[in-house]
Amino acid sequence: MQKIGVFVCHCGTNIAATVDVKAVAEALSHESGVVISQDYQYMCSEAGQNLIKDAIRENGLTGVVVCSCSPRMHENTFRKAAAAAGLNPYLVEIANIREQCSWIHKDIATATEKAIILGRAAIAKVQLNTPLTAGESPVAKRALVIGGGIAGIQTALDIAEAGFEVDIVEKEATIGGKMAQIDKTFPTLDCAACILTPKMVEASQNEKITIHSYSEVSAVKGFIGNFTATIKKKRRFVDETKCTGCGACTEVCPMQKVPNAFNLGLNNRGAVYIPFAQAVPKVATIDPNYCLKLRKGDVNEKVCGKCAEACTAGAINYHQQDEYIEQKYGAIVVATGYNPIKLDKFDEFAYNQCADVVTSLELERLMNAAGPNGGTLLRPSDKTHPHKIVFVQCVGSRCDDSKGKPYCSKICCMYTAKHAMLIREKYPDTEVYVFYIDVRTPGKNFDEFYRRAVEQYNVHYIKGMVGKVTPKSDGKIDVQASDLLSNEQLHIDADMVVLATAIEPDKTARPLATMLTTQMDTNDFFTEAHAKLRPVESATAGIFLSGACQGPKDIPETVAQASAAASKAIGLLVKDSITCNPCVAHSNELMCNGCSACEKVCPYGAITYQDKEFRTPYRTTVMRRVASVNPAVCQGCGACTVACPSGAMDLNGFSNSQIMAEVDAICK
Amino acid sequence: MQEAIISRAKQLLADGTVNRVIGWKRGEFAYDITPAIFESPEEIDADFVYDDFTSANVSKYLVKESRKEGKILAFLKTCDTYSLNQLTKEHRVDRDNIYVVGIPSDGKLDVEKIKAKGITGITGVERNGDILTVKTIYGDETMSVADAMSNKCLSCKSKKHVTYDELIGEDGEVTDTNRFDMVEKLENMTSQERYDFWRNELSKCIRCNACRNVCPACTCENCVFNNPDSGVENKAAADSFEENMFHIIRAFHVAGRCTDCGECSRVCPQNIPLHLLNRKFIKDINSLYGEYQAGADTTSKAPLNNYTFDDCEASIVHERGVE
Amino acid sequence: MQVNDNKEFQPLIVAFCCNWCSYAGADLSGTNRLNYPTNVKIIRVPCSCRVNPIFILRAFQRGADGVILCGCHPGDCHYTSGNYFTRRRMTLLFSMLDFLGIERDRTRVEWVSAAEGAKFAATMNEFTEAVKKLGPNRRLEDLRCRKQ
Amino acid sequence: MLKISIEKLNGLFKAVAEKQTLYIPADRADGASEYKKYEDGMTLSKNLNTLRSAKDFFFPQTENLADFKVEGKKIEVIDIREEAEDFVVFGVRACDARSFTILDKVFLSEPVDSYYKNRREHGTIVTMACAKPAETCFCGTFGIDPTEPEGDVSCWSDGDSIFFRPNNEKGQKFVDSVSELLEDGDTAKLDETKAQTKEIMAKLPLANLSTEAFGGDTLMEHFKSEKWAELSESCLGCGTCTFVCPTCQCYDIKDFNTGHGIKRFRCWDSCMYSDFTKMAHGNIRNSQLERFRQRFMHKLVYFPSNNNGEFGCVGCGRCLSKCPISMNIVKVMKALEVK
Repeated sequence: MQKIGVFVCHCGTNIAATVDVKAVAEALSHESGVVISQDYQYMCSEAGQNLIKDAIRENGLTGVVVCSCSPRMHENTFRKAAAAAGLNPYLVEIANIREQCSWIHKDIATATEKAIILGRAAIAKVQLNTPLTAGESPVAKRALVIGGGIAGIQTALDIAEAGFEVDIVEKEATIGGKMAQIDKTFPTLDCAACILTPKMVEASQNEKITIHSYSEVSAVKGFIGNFTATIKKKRRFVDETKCTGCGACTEVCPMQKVPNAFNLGLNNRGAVYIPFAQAVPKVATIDPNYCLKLRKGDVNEKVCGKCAEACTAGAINYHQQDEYIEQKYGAIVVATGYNPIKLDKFDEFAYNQCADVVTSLELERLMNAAGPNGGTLLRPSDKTHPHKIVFVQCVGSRCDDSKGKPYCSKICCMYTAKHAMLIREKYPDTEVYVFYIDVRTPGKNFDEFYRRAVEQYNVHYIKGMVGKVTPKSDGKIDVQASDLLSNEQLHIDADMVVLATAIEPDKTARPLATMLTTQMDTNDFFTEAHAKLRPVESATAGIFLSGACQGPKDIPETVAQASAAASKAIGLLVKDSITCNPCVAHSNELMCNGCSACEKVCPYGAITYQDKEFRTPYRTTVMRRVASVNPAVCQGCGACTVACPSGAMDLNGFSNSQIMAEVDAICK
Repeated sequence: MQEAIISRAKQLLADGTVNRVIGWKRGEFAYDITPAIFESPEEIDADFVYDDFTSANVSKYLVKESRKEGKILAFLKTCDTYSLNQLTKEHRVDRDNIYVVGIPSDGKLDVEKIKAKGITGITGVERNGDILTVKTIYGDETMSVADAMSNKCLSCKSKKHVTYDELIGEDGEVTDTNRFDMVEKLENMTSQERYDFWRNELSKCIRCNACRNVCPACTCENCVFNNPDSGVENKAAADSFEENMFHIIRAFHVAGRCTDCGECSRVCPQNIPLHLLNRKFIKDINSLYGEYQAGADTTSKAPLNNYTFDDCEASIVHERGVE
Repeated sequence: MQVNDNKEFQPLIVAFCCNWCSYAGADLSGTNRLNYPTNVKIIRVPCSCRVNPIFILRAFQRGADGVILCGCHPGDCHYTSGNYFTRRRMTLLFSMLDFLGIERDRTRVEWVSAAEGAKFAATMNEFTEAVKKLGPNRRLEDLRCRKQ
Repeated sequence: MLKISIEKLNGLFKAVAEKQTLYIPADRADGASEYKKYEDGMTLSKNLNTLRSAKDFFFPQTENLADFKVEGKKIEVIDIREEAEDFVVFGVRACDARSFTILDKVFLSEPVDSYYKNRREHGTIVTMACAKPAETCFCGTFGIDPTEPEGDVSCWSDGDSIFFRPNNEKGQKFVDSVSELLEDGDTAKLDETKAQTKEIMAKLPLANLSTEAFGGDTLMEHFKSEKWAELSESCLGCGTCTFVCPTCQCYDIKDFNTGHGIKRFRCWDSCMYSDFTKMAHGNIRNSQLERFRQRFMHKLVYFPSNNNGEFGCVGCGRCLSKCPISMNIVKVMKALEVK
């Protein structure tokens, strides 16, 4: 006889506000097999778990149903609690009445009714649960870090420091990411390159770290502890092992009209290039879209070839092909970073019409000593010194329409204060205006920094939005704005306009998320397993999040999260094995036809056949071919269970009868 | 033909190639022929028959027979060889224990079709070219052979034997038939018309399991519909749903495996055109995933155990045909 | 009873969701407070390929008016290939149901990733509306299970 | 004898159908005939017999026996039995008419099957003599005269008219209810028809089939016969013979959980099925040979041995034409009678 305990969680008001939890507990207490049905404020709390443990011990429960948040959240918590009280952890089922009920419904009556039905389905299922014992699976002692910005570099360094192999996959020709493009960092105004490049070098020199630059992750298979990633090393037409990074090729390249991506197109470079002087790896790359020879299509034709002639190391290889590397990993850290959004939809700022309207990141390059103007701030249009600069905040951030992003990009207030301050410091004759909605400066020494800009450097902060930016024929730019405090319409004749452009996750993040089966929010930021308690893990086991791919962050926050992600990954890698999922397929030999249908659909090769002797009535025997499943290899997808016409194949934890019992309970 | 088959059977028994023969045994009337196993030349001489009514597909018996001691000789018509191939592919028969002699068939007659003409008291049948003379206790009746031809033979898909150890007679070619005409006709009906058509047909079902038990693809050790633990055990259709359930799932379980031998419709005591369900799957598979003939070989991957990255989405069902 | 008669028809929708993508997608629509009707009841399966046609028919038998199957996008299956098998199986099954005259809009397959909370909610809203239009399932129901 | 001209038969059907449900053999699109509820415009099939027998009206393939209402942990039994409505089955042949003698022995002896009894009491069987028997007919083997059918009312056709003779009170009531449509008629032509039919009967291929070798006292001899192996080896184990048989009466009782209650129903079972007689300890008949033997032994040996020599077969010939592999009781009898 089944003795089932039902535990309904209020989750504070998360559930209780829309679901009458007492009514749910009451209704479920009448279900057949249920001997105890209780509700509690927070089932996942220690007191809540103790409630379950005590009920198991006192009532000799044979099954537990917790009506609470998603099983993806606390299934493990409750399984552990059950195990602690001596009940097999797989005799616990969760009815998801939060994410899939209270949070999506508003009407208490219908939400309560639905919660009761979901509870019934879980009770129906748990009646058919069987005790399962988990096996173990080994952990590959190697981590993959996707993205080679400051987040990826820091994570890789920390993991390597702990003694594990790490591979960094970076899609650009060099690691360094956005931080390498930044001039100075707030609030200390130290030079970004001076603190970043030593870390880049450290990464390249660390024996445990392998850097795959100009590469992409093209496929990921497997599961925690046992991922297999395919890394596509894009052909750069330069043999990395031979190239010394001398730069001779870049000087002889006759095709010098390639927009310099590192400088955001503010100047040009050659078709063969090294992104910047401190690039890691310091290896040249040929851009086949511009290279005179590669553009031809047939590399054997006698065209150009000057770089190959100039290269004394013989590193230029026009015949190079993409290379694919397959590698096993125990953990994966995503550090794909961010990009400023495209401003095509913001015509009012004339970004596309006027060269002197620039983004903040472009301004970083314009002011950088290694930038296009050697560190002298000049207007991109006529290379003259700007005397009046207008900064526009929240361009595309905090947007309530589809043009921009609904969120605050977080870093703009601070870097604009930095820019304003740096300009006023270096060019005291230049007037600086900043138009803002709010100035947000939470952070250590942040508000002090902003106040310095206003008070010490006399930057004109004006609360109000810029309505229109119009380039004028005299080269000036008319900035039309409103001052909300004095309620005046303003026209400023500016020489330059700087747009604090919203940032968004890198475009490669979404395909990567689907490859990794990780969650993303509507803005394509990766979703953490728990917003407060598991901020650096994804909900998919073994995948960790580092840096701005999870949300807008400044450098210190990014580095903090990078190290946190590293420590989580290390925590996984130090284990020799992890407990595997006991919810695997099994074949009932008495019903098996030996037809091989299951084997054909098994993605893991977990099914084998053997001829086995079976007793038949009247003391006779018969040899039959039957399937058997290797539980260590099976991952429990269940493809075989449907391919099997006789129903000999079934899946632990999700058996035919369990799923049908759920169907029945829901349709009751 | 019968003589040639009998003499070859006796030779193969005599030279020890096989120790028994599976074929057909004559009955009380001209048409009630039973598949049978013959172990001696005397039995063969006495009862072996191969004529216009020997339409039963004997390949399914080989599931059991090929596991017995000694080799068995099986005379297989073209359609039967597809069934055997499919069984071989699914490891349901031990092909090495079977000696297959492919025999030709120019179409079998269906006594039900003769009876449907109102002809009764049948004592004998003579086929002269296109004309069939039916002898009855009420006198002779004539009809065209085509009208008496078994439905499964009217839409014969192939005259080519796909597996055999030797052939009697000439081998033919895969034929281009109109076997999907009726499926197409149904597809072109409205949803309500299709529903009415099938309700009318399937409501006749008496759940006798003849279709399943004769089907060479239905060889499960334990059918889900017999297994109380499967949750879908279904001994009788207590509701129209159960009629649908049985036939949908049965057709689904043999989808991509059904060779279209037509036995299900032949044996249905209620004359339900069950083969149309299987043909619907075959037609869909052919048009969505490329031409596929189950049983044509023993190595290809069954369409439902296979996929391509750019398979159509299930929504294709919504996009085509009439509503 | 009178009240019931005037009430709008509320279909029962059973949604099979794969654990890795679609169930997470459903969770996400909850996390983001994206509404969809209470008509939809989700059953968690490890992979869309775990869903046996029998389960779908059974849901209809027991009183479901619509059944939707959600899985990872093709190419993104947690188990690499599960949803490809699902796609073929369900295409053929739905085609057969259509062939038998069962309304096409009662069944659906939708690929919803863990990141597509909004798509999940939108899909469920749309599907519920489509089934609502069809009215109660009568062609594939078991009269014995009809609620009095 | 009372008669009605064939042209007026539909008028009679109409009159009957106005008062109670009337089932008559009607043609289907596929040429076969089956009993259908009479509706205006329907005509009587000319086929010899219906695909399924009249047994279905008294012992339907599935039948609800009781309901259980389940509420939480409480179960309540609901007796769903109610008085059946009156109905008439018209055109039952002599063989099928005899099947009720057999079925009554099973269902009306103690303990009485109240479901069957209820329908028997409310159903009137109107039989119709055969004029053109088929090659598969062998009712004569079991002492049935197709020209003298039993039933509550017996009918004959002489080609022009249908003659009616009530055989009991229920039959009389039926004839009385349509008496204004009937007239007295001369049976001279009818007697001639009967004689012709009898002549044909003697010429049927199975006319000489005899039950002599069977009956209760042959039990062990037949049970141990070596011929069962050969006879049963082609049997598919389907239930066709059982389900078209007018005398097979085995059933299974099952519970169906509707989600809001339990329906206990019975449905026909077949001794040819592999799970027939499956019990907690297993199955007592594990091979198709045993199952096959059971079916024929029951009809030819066990039943007569328990029922004063009455055989469990009426020779309707349905299994002869419907068995997918054409194995049937005639072949079994012929094989077993050879010593």
